[in-house]
Amino acid sequence: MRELLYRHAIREALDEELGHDENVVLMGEEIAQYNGAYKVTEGLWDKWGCKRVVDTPISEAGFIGMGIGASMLGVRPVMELMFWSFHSVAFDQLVNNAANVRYMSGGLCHCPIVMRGPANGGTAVGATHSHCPEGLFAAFPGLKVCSPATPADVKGLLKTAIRDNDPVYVMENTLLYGTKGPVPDPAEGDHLVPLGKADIKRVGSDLSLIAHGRSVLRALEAAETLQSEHGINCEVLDLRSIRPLDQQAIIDTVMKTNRAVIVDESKPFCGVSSQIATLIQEHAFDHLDAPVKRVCALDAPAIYSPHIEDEQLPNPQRIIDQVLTIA
Amino acid sequence: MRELLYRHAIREALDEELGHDENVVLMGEEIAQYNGAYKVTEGLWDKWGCKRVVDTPISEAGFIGMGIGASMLGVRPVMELMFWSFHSVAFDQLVNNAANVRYMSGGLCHCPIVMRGPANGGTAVGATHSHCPEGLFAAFPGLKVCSPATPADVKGLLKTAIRDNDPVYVMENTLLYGTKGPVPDPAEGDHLVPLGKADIKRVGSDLSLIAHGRSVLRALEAAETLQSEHGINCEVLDLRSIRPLDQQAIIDTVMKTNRAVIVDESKPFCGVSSQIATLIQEHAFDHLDAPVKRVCALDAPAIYSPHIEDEQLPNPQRIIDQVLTIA
Amino acid sequence: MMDSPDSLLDFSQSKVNQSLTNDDKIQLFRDMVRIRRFEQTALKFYNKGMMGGFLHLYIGQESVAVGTIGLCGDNDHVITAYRCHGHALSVGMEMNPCMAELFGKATGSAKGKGGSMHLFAPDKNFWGGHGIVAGQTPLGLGLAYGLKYKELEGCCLCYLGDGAVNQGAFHESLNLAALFDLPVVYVIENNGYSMGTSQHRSSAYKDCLAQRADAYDMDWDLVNGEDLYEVRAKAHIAMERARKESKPTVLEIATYRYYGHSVADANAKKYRTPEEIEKYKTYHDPTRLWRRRLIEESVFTDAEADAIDREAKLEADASAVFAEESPAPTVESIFDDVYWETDNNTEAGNTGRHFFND
Amino acid sequence: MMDSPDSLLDFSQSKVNQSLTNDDKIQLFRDMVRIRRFEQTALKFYNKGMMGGFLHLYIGQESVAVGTIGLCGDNDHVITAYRCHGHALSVGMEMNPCMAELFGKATGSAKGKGGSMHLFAPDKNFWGGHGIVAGQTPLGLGLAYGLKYKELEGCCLCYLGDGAVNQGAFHESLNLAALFDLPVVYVIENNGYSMGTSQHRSSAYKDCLAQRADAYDMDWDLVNGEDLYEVRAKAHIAMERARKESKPTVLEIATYRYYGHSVADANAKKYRTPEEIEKYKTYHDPTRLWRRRLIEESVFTDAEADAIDREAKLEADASAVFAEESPAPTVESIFDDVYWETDNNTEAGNTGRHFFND
Ligand SMILES: Cc1ncc(C[n+]2csc(CCOP(=O)(O)OP(=O)(O)O)c2C)c(N)n1
Ligand SMILES: Cc1ncc(C[n+]2csc(CCOP(=O)(O)OP(=O)(O)O)c2C)c(N)n1
Ligand SMILES: [Mg+2]
Ligand SMILES: [Mg+2]
Repeated sequence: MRELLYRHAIREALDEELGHDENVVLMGEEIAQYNGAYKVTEGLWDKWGCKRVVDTPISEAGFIGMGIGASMLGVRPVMELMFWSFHSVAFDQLVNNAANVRYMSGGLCHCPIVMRGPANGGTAVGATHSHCPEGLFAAFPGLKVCSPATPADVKGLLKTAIRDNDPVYVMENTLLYGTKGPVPDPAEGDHLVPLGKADIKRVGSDLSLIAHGRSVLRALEAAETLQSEHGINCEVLDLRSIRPLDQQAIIDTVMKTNRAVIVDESKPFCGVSSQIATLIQEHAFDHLDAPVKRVCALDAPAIYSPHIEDEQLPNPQRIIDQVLTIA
Repeated sequence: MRELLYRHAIREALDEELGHDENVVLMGEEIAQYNGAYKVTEGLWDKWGCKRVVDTPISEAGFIGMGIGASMLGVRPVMELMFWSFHSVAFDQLVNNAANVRYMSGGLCHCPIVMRGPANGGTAVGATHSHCPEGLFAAFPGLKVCSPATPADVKGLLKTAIRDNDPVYVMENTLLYGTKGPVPDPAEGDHLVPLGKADIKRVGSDLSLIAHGRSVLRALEAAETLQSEHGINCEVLDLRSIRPLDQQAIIDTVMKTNRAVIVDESKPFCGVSSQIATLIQEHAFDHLDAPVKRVCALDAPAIYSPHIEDEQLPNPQRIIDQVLTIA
Repeated sequence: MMDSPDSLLDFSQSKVNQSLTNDDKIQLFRDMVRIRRFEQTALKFYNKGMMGGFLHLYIGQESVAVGTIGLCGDNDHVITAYRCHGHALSVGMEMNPCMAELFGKATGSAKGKGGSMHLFAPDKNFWGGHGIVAGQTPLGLGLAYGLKYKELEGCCLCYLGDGAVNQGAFHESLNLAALFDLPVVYVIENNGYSMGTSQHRSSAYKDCLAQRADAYDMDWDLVNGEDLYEVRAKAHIAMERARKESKPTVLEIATYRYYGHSVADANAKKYRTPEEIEKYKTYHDPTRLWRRRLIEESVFTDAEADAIDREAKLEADASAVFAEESPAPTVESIFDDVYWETDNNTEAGNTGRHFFND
Repeated sequence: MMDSPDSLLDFSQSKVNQSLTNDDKIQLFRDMVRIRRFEQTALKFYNKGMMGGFLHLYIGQESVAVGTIGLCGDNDHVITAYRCHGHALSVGMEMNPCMAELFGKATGSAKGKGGSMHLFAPDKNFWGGHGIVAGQTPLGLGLAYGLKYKELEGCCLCYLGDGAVNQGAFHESLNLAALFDLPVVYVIENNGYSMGTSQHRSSAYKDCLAQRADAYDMDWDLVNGEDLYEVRAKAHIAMERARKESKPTVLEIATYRYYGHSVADANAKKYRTPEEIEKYKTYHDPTRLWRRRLIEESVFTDAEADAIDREAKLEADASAVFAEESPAPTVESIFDDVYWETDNNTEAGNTGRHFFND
């Protein structure tokens, strides 16, 4: 299969959906003339013009709310947050208007909007720019959240998100933009990955590593070392989508391995990891041979120093250490 | 002991702290001349005047950020959010500036600020006005969060919060404002309740109900019925403070009863309940005779209809039903 | 808040008013009266404990919704804040679903999910009813964006209060509206107070609040809300600017509310003097003034006006009966209307877990 | 962005400039040159991969920080956005802790926790360095609030970019500043671009951005940033207004940055023509113009100016050596500086669990 960069897989998804539906419009800061702060939208303004690819001022509350309003009229905006971290200035629009307008109207309004952008640490941009808010948003019924780890998944999930009739928040990762992977050829038909379907990225028998986003790659790395150095054969389950969540896949892998470590780059307190751990202990209680363990960001604001930043994140060594406490 | 209304216990705390430290200043919408939307601050503007008790425009991001800035200079603002739900328009100030400024400055700045107001459902004000964001904020290291259930606790925790040198977010409850309870007389000395100390509100042996805020009262109600109708003797642990968290008290009660149900008015996905469940299964794994169960808000935006709103919340019947699944 | 001299201009001669037939004028009266009667009935049942939460009454401000929304065509859209009954009725919503919504019943316009602050009728181009102050202002922008995107000649009327102008989202919206040339008309319904706070205690301004548009090189105007002709004349100009030139406007309409901020407002008579309230009711009431005007113009008689009023009252009473007799929503319905995909039972709606209790 | 004619007024004769001694004038030159040399060195090491994240260079804008902060007294405070090196050095921070912070070292001003966007020196009344666009604007307001609360005669200088004016928090701050009469001076450093977006593509405005203050009945002024005398003269007026009358001001200072938005800005030479950049460097560079002016005024000679420049370069080089040789923070230190109470090992800091790994 042809290989694409993660960023180009996103671009291809956007390009295809711009072609697929004339109501799809991209908006965000620097996405048009500048080609995107991370070059994700490169060339799309040239190709699709000012109506379909729109630069906005630095007014996230304003333009995201604008997108939500437009979506109620049938436009299908795909909004870029240059960093998902900037959700904080648009939070009301993100968690009240997008999440609740369908409900508060008794189902009369709908809000087919996508918000996307990178949400990750690891690039030494400090506490305000390194938020991983997947759990924050998935906590709001009405919203959907996904966090793709590979080029194929990001393309397929993003396309699905754009066609979904609910608000979907797609969390990418600046450190993944430059990674490569196989992506099905468009000639073979639309590549769509459903929301709510996890994916076993490595089959194993001894312990389940459950992760999403870039943590999947780090879990895979850790799994290889655990196999070769400790003879522990880990299964790696990539959640891909946080809400809807493939709970069955989680329970299945734990029933098989009887041990789970959750790898989650967000903070531990009330993070996605805590939700998964809760579900596992609830639905696979009798199958657990050890407590569910977690490897999250070290519980402090994101440090800048590039010398130790990676130590704050769930890196392979930290995963291995945690696995060894229960395997 | 004398009895006070919850709202008057808050007022007494504010009044005492205004007297205790000339840097304490109250700010918020309608708190001064109007006496507070919920009459919590009644009489304080009359007594302390315009300098110490300040009405603000409807600009939560602006005035909360202003409070944070002032706190860096040594003012000790106690900011009222008329509803905690309005956090959404001030989120950046709340989770970036207040939570991170100490960290990003390497400990050079500090931010002795209190944000307080009601955070609850149950009053038929709909999805945008019924958020329970304790877990949302406790997820951010740098912040402290508490959620007092009784007049004595709210007074003692609020006073402690005002004297604490970190940002503390105090989540009250409009449905508790009118409840009464014993509060120590100021003549007996400062009534301070430490952050990070849970409180056993009912001693029991069969199962632990772990709750905070108004859910404590509902858990107590359920416990009485469980005792009288089912012979199940529940212990009720009131967390009081969400971060710092009295983890030891949680583990202790579970080690004693071997069964836990968490009662939490916030949404289930990544809520405080999921964090507590995760901690219990991790630290009391061998002591659990059944999975930890949760009773949270039914997982949809808060419904308006006063006819069924209480069904969406963790009411005693829902608690009892859940307890009976594992006891 | 109003303390305006009699208008120097006679807006009855504006083109948009000249074209009004007598029937049209009577209909405008009926529209205002229906709002008032609807709300008086609502108030009665709120006080009987039949509703939850808040009830923000629009009484005194009727000319704003009626005057502006009366100018709407097929491609014009409306969105407002929580004080939304007037707008809901003006766009043509029936009293029954509105009243039932206030009662929290399954027959309500939002099935009892939204309540008084969240009346919606997208089929009538009405997009709510929103509870977060100024939270609707970017949504209104988006409706205008949608119109422009779809190349429809229309506009969006987006209402907000005098207190709401101090929310950042509103300013971001103004900049975007002007920068993108969007067909939105922001209508500041200036009733002089945000809860208990008078305009001068909440806003810094030079001459008026609409002037904030100046900074964005945007048109704006001040309107005397007691005069329905003036409201229509000036709103028409702004709406035509939006429709024809795709340019935004801020209109500030001076008006007044008779009741407290919401019915729960315990201080309604403390931060405003009884004289102030009385003065407005007596000299500036837009419904009363319109009625007097139509009688002067011999459009209808006193008796005919009374009949319209009675009819409105009966309609409101009937809506309360309808609401009272309607069933409450079921507990199961709590999980409806969260996701389009689960509501419509699609493959997406059936993939993965969407709700997380137990 | 600048395309200003020569000033018609000679601001060298303003009182605040007349009182400058030759040494003062030379110090201002040194301050500007030190910023430039510091950043050139930083750029070199950034390109060598010695730093993480962003590096937002201030080169071209030095007159703004130096001209305004040079007027600060004991009770004047400073806060700015992420493009903060110029302000940090202007308030008197040493190059060593600044450079070490950029290198992410434990000897950095924020112990390597903040990085380039987050230089802080509260002991010098400098409150950062903030990364969220306009997020610092309410904080600046709060510093002014604190001054007023403590009845100190001072002001807060709060800087923001031309793109930042479109954030709602800034507008809320303007209203509050005017409403509460707070001694804050908002300085819009208008370098013509927010990342790759020119002013006219991001902002709707009439004559200029500072004019937005008008809506709040607040004073404002436009300043030609190439002329240090003008910057000082106009900033002085605003600062005195704050100190003496407790009134806010918005100053918009026209300036320019030579480099990209940050060093990572791949398009720095696409959205601006090379001619535009060259023109500014040649004709409008504030440091070069100041140097020429001081030579004209016989304050110093070319050779003396060169010596100052050399000295600054040496100082910057030395700071890089210091930074390079400094230790990185330890992993354990990640948990310091989160809570005052845990840092200070108080009873509160020891009650309950504060951190939640494992
Ligand atoms: C962000 C936010 N802050 C505060 C409130 C509480 N609140 C509701 S209405 C209101 C006053 C608004 O006044 P105004 O904008 O003048 O509108 P009016 O009520 O007069 O129609 C306040 C403070 C809210 N709903 N949302
Ligand atoms: C809320 C928010 N949105 C977006 C960004 C990303 N960003 C950082 S700087 C910048 C441009 C700001 O331009 P301007 O205000 O003119 O300041 P300058 O960089 O020119 O000094 C953007 C879009 C951010 N940091 N915060
Ligand atoms: Mg008002
Ligand atoms: Mg700029």
